Amino acid sequence: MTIKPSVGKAPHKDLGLSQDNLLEIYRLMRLSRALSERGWLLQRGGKTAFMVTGEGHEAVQVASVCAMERGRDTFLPYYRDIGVAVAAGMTAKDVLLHFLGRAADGSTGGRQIPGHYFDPQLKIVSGSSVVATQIPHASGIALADKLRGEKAVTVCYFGDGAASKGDFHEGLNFAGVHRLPVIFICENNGYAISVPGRKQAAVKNLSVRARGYGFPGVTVDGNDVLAVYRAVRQAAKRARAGGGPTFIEAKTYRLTPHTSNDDPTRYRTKEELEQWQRRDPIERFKRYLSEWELLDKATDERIGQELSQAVNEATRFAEASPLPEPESALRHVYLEE
Amino acid sequence: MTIKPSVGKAPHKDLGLSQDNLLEIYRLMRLSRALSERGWLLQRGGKTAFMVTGEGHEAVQVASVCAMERGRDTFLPYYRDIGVAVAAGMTAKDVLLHFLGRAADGSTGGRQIPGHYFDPQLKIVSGSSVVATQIPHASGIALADKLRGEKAVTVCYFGDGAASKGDFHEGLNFAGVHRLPVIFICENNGYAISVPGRKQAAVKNLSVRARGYGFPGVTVDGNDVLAVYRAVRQAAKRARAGGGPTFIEAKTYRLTPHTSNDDPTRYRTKEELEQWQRRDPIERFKRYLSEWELLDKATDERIGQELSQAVNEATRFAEASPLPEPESALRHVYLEE
Amino acid sequence: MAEINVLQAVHDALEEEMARDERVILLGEDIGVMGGVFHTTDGLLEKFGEARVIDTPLAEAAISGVAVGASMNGLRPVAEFQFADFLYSAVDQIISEAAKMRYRTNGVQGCPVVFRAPYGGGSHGGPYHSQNVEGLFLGVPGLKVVTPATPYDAKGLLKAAIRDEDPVIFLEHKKTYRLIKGEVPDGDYLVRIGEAEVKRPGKHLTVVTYGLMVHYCLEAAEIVAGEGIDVEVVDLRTIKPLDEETVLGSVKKTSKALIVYEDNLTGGAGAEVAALIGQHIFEDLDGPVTRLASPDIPSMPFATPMEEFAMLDTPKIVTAIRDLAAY
Amino acid sequence: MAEINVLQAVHDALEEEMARDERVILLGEDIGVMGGVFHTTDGLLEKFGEARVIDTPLAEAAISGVAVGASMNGLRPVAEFQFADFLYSAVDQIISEAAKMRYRTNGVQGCPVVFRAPYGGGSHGGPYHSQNVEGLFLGVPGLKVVTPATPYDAKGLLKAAIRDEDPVIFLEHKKTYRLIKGEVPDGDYLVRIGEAEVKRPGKHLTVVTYGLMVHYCLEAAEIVAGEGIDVEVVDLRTIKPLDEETVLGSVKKTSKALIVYEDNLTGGAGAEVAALIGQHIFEDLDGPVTRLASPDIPSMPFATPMEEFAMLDTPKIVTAIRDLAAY
Ligand SMILES: Cc1ncc(C[n+]2csc(CCOP(=O)(O)OP(=O)(O)O)c2C)c(N)n1
Ligand SMILES: Cc1ncc(C[n+]2csc(CCOP(=O)(O)OP(=O)(O)O)c2C)c(N)n1
Ligand SMILES: [Mg+2]
Ligand SMILES: [Mg+2]
Repeated sequence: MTIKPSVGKAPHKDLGLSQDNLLEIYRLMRLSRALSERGWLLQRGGKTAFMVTGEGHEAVQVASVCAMERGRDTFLPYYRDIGVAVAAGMTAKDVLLHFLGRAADGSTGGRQIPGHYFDPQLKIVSGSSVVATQIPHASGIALADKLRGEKAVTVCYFGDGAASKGDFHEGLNFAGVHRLPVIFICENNGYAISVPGRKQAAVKNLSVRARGYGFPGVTVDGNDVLAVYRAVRQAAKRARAGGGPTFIEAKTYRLTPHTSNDDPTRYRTKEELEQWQRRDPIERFKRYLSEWELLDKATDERIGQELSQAVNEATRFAEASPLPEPESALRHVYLEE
Repeated sequence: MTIKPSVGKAPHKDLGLSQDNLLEIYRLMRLSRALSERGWLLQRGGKTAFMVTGEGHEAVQVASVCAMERGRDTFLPYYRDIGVAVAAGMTAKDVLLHFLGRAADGSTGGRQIPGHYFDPQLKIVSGSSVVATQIPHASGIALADKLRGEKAVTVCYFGDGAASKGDFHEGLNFAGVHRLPVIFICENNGYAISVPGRKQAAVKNLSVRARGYGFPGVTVDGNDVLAVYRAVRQAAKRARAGGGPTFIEAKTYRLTPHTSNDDPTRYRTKEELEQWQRRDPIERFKRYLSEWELLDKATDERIGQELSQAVNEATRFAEASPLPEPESALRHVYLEE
Repeated sequence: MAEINVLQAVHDALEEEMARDERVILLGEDIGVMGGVFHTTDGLLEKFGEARVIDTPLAEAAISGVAVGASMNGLRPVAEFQFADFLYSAVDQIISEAAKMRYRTNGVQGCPVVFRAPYGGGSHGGPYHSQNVEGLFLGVPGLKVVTPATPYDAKGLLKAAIRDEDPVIFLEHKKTYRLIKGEVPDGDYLVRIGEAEVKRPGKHLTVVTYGLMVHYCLEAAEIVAGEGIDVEVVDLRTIKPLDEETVLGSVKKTSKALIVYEDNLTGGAGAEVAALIGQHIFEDLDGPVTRLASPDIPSMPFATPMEEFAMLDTPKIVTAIRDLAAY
Repeated sequence: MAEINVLQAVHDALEEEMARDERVILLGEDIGVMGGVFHTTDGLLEKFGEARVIDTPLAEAAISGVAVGASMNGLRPVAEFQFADFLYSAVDQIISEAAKMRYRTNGVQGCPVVFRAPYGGGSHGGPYHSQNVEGLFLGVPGLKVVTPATPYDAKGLLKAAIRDEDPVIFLEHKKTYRLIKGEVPDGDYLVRIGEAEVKRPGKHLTVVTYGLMVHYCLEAAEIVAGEGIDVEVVDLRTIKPLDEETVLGSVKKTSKALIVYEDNLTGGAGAEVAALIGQHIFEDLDGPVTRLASPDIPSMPFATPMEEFAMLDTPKIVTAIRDLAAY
């Protein structure tokens, strides 16, 4: 495929995005991907007992964070949100230490399984493995910001399965009643493990549910960086201006097994997977960048090299980093005086 | 006020309702009211430690049941649904035995506080005092009917407060996914104890939520017998034909304290109460019946006398009926062999 | 010094803490305009405004989950469950989230939420307004569970709970609200979480108890005192973490332990106390560690004869004391 | 007779009961096309169809609440929680509804639901895929709680649970699924709920345990047998209702009791067992009723050194046996 340069006004210009901005997004998406891929290698190589990653979800994860004010706004990722974590500022080392359950893992100190990102400095909130419990937390965080008159916005991520949980309903309803500055982003990849969307809900778009809570809901192409960015930026503007919550449903697809314990061939066809592989958000964004002549081959290769170097270095660093002490399992049940 | 007879085709004729049908509804509404009023008297007189009743909700409670096939269809009342209980077939004696916590109380044997109606013969399902837990039960009951190919429909009742609970969301979503023969009726009286609708949800009509579950939702005047009847009958028809669930929101008002522990003057104005007293569903239906010359004064008085006699007799009966044995508290934790 | 009841003590603790620390907010059903169904929050909406006294939707997972979130963003939420019986739908937020927050973040993220709930039987509340729920949380590391019996303890412990950096389940026995009056100092004071108190010293037998039963046990102790049985009554006050030192110290002295709790017998706090005593001071025991509790029924029935049969009372405690004393 | 593992035993019990009784249906996440994340329902969708093997939305309150409703309308639902760690949001439906149904209807309405859940630690699942949840239900009258350790017991008890007229929490230790193999008769058989079993007779000391720990305790017993300590291992199999007779009978004989459970120490099943022994056969005891359990931390940490530290194992049990035997 040869890429023809596009002409006219570029869509990203409408969004006020510079080449640097776009390349940052691209780089973060690729970092997310590179870390995910490393995660699988490590797990298969017996270096960690579990893996969950985000291949296919990079557009929604990274573009949504980049549409926010990092440092001011708060992010509640779920286990699939490695892209959120790195876009919000976690480094390759942070992620690798977490993947390998090292003592220096800043997310959990090796206590949680991989996929549980946390960094209070970066305003990344700790989550559990329990689906949807973070949704009321997001409302509570936004409530606190609102109470103090801070112009911060909270972004809460979850999957399509999570939208079936009571916590989803109660959390969104609370946000609606209090017009809280919060954005709910549903990464709808069509499956909750093996359960397809039609067994999860009898609606085409989960975003219709927002109406039942008195705030807008939109469905966007979750593999389209600019569509996600646009929707999130608009939601952030509304929220920051006191306009209340927005529910954004980003349709996407998981290109990998659910976790290292899963075999997706039991419930998804090869054809379906291939169809979505052709819509890979990174490839697609790269094409966009090329078409608008924002990314040449040399730059792309340089990015790739930098990233693989960073990931390799982080892997070495994490592998050399000590595991937690056995007895440290007893610590931090309560505040230590 | 003098009542002018109406002319033209009567609205109830469109619904296929005969004079007998209408008078049955009227009588049941008044029975519900009479029992409610007796309940307060008994509670204030120290004959029972608790009371919760349904004054103001009689139209939605009674008309909805009368739109169903009694004996075939299943009802899940909540604590306010004395009208559902009597319309489904509970007698004044049944209710009084329950109010007074007698051993012969068929609903609970004196185990639950008043307001917890149960009769398996009448297909009235046992409920707890926990708001909204009955909603998934309704879906489960309908699932069983559907599985067996029975053409039965399940009707589930709850308040506006209940629509905020996770169980509401999970129960309705399940029903939507499986297109179950179930009707969800929300008796929206504008308050959950003291909490007004605007603090409960940021929407005008809770019925919009049905769209999020893939089935129709309608809002009706809950004090209008025929409006309720029409909506429920249509929903029952759809359900019985395999068309799936309907959510019916019936706007109404509670004319009494929430329960015997409540003082509504703390949170509702006299004016608001008076406004709704003027919309009393029983008075309103009586006016309708008079206008269409279906109820004359003599009949009305006879109904009143019969009801008060029945309630008096039931009260005497229940008062004379023994309380449960102390040690019987230990029974029925598990099936007794 | 003023004599107030437990209701007032809870109210005053909330009011004082809200005045002292603007990070304290209240969340619950009917706690605003209405002042709570038991009136523990009377006047607080007027005083502190809608932003800090929040009448929530009827949604216990939201009440608790929003509180958890707010606590992670600098507030000190006090979440009220209208009745303890209705906190079951918040158990996921409490056990999966609040209790595990500090642990899963390797000590970095605290979750300073107080979960308040009126609990307990004997008020004709039937199965769903009478339950003892403390057994549910006893086995959940990361939580503290507080069960005061007196106005002094209720006020001092609630203030301590609000200032605690970790999540606290604060259980108020409904029946003590108006029934139990006592002196409370005028100024600010705290009662430390995790410390039991000997409410009555005695030589012959230790009764370990908490909540409403403290008062029944004290009554019972007076009755048997006339018979020459000198009972020591230990009020646990906090049932998690348990004050092993005070409990074991007392039983070491008296050599006999009766554990009295209103919860149903099996699996409640009494089992843990009995297990601790039986393991750690086996040699000091002069009689079996005995439990007196409600029967193993799902909850209090409504009708008075059954409720009275199921509920512990002073005569039942007196009998149990006599039996153990005679061992 | 065939040798199968626990996974297969669970699978076969489900399959046979579904074939035997068309009222039996399964509800859960990923139990259909996928056959369950542990494959306990492999092939059942194909065999019994979508109407009876229901892949539910991701909603544990619905899974349990729909099961409760269906059970009141003539079905025998088996509700699966993907991991026990995720049943907390179903606790309201289980405790408020299922457990109290029969009681609140004065015996008229049963609620024959089986709530299945894989539980337990030692499989690198971290805090949310390792929990022991049995302590939560131990104090809830109206429920039965079953915790099999072997394929024979798993199959026989699951079949009994499905035929039981009351709600049963059926806990399958994940680590036994593939690890534990054993003989199972060919035809239909049941193991009665509420009956413990002496898995190894012995004279000097009773170990009371259940679940995965049964196997570790049996191993430990063999090890100390070489030192002349003859251990009796009682497998509770059902922890609610507890088989007091078997437990007390064994300890009466051996005079010493060690209770081994994987749950964290405080508040678990071990507390109840200890309390029962300490109260009812006080005079027969020749040593303190001792508990060996996991430490009081909110759940298993992920990293191997911490997980191994937190998890019970055979050497730890051996040490505890030696200590008590030497008492
Ligand atoms: C409450 C709860 N139930 C079940 C699980 C097990 N589980 C983990 S992820 C998952 C599917 C989640 O699907 P979705 O929300 O669509 O997110 P995705 O993994 O597709 O990104 C399930 C069932 C869980 N973690 N929490
Ligand atoms: C889960 C739960 N939370 C709280 C309560 C206490 N409570 C009983 S009724 C009620 C209000 C219910 O309001 P609504 O659903 O609107 O019904 P209404 O009483 O107005 O008919 C509350 C908060 C309860 N019973 N269950
Ligand atoms: Mg998904
Ligand atoms: Mg209402």
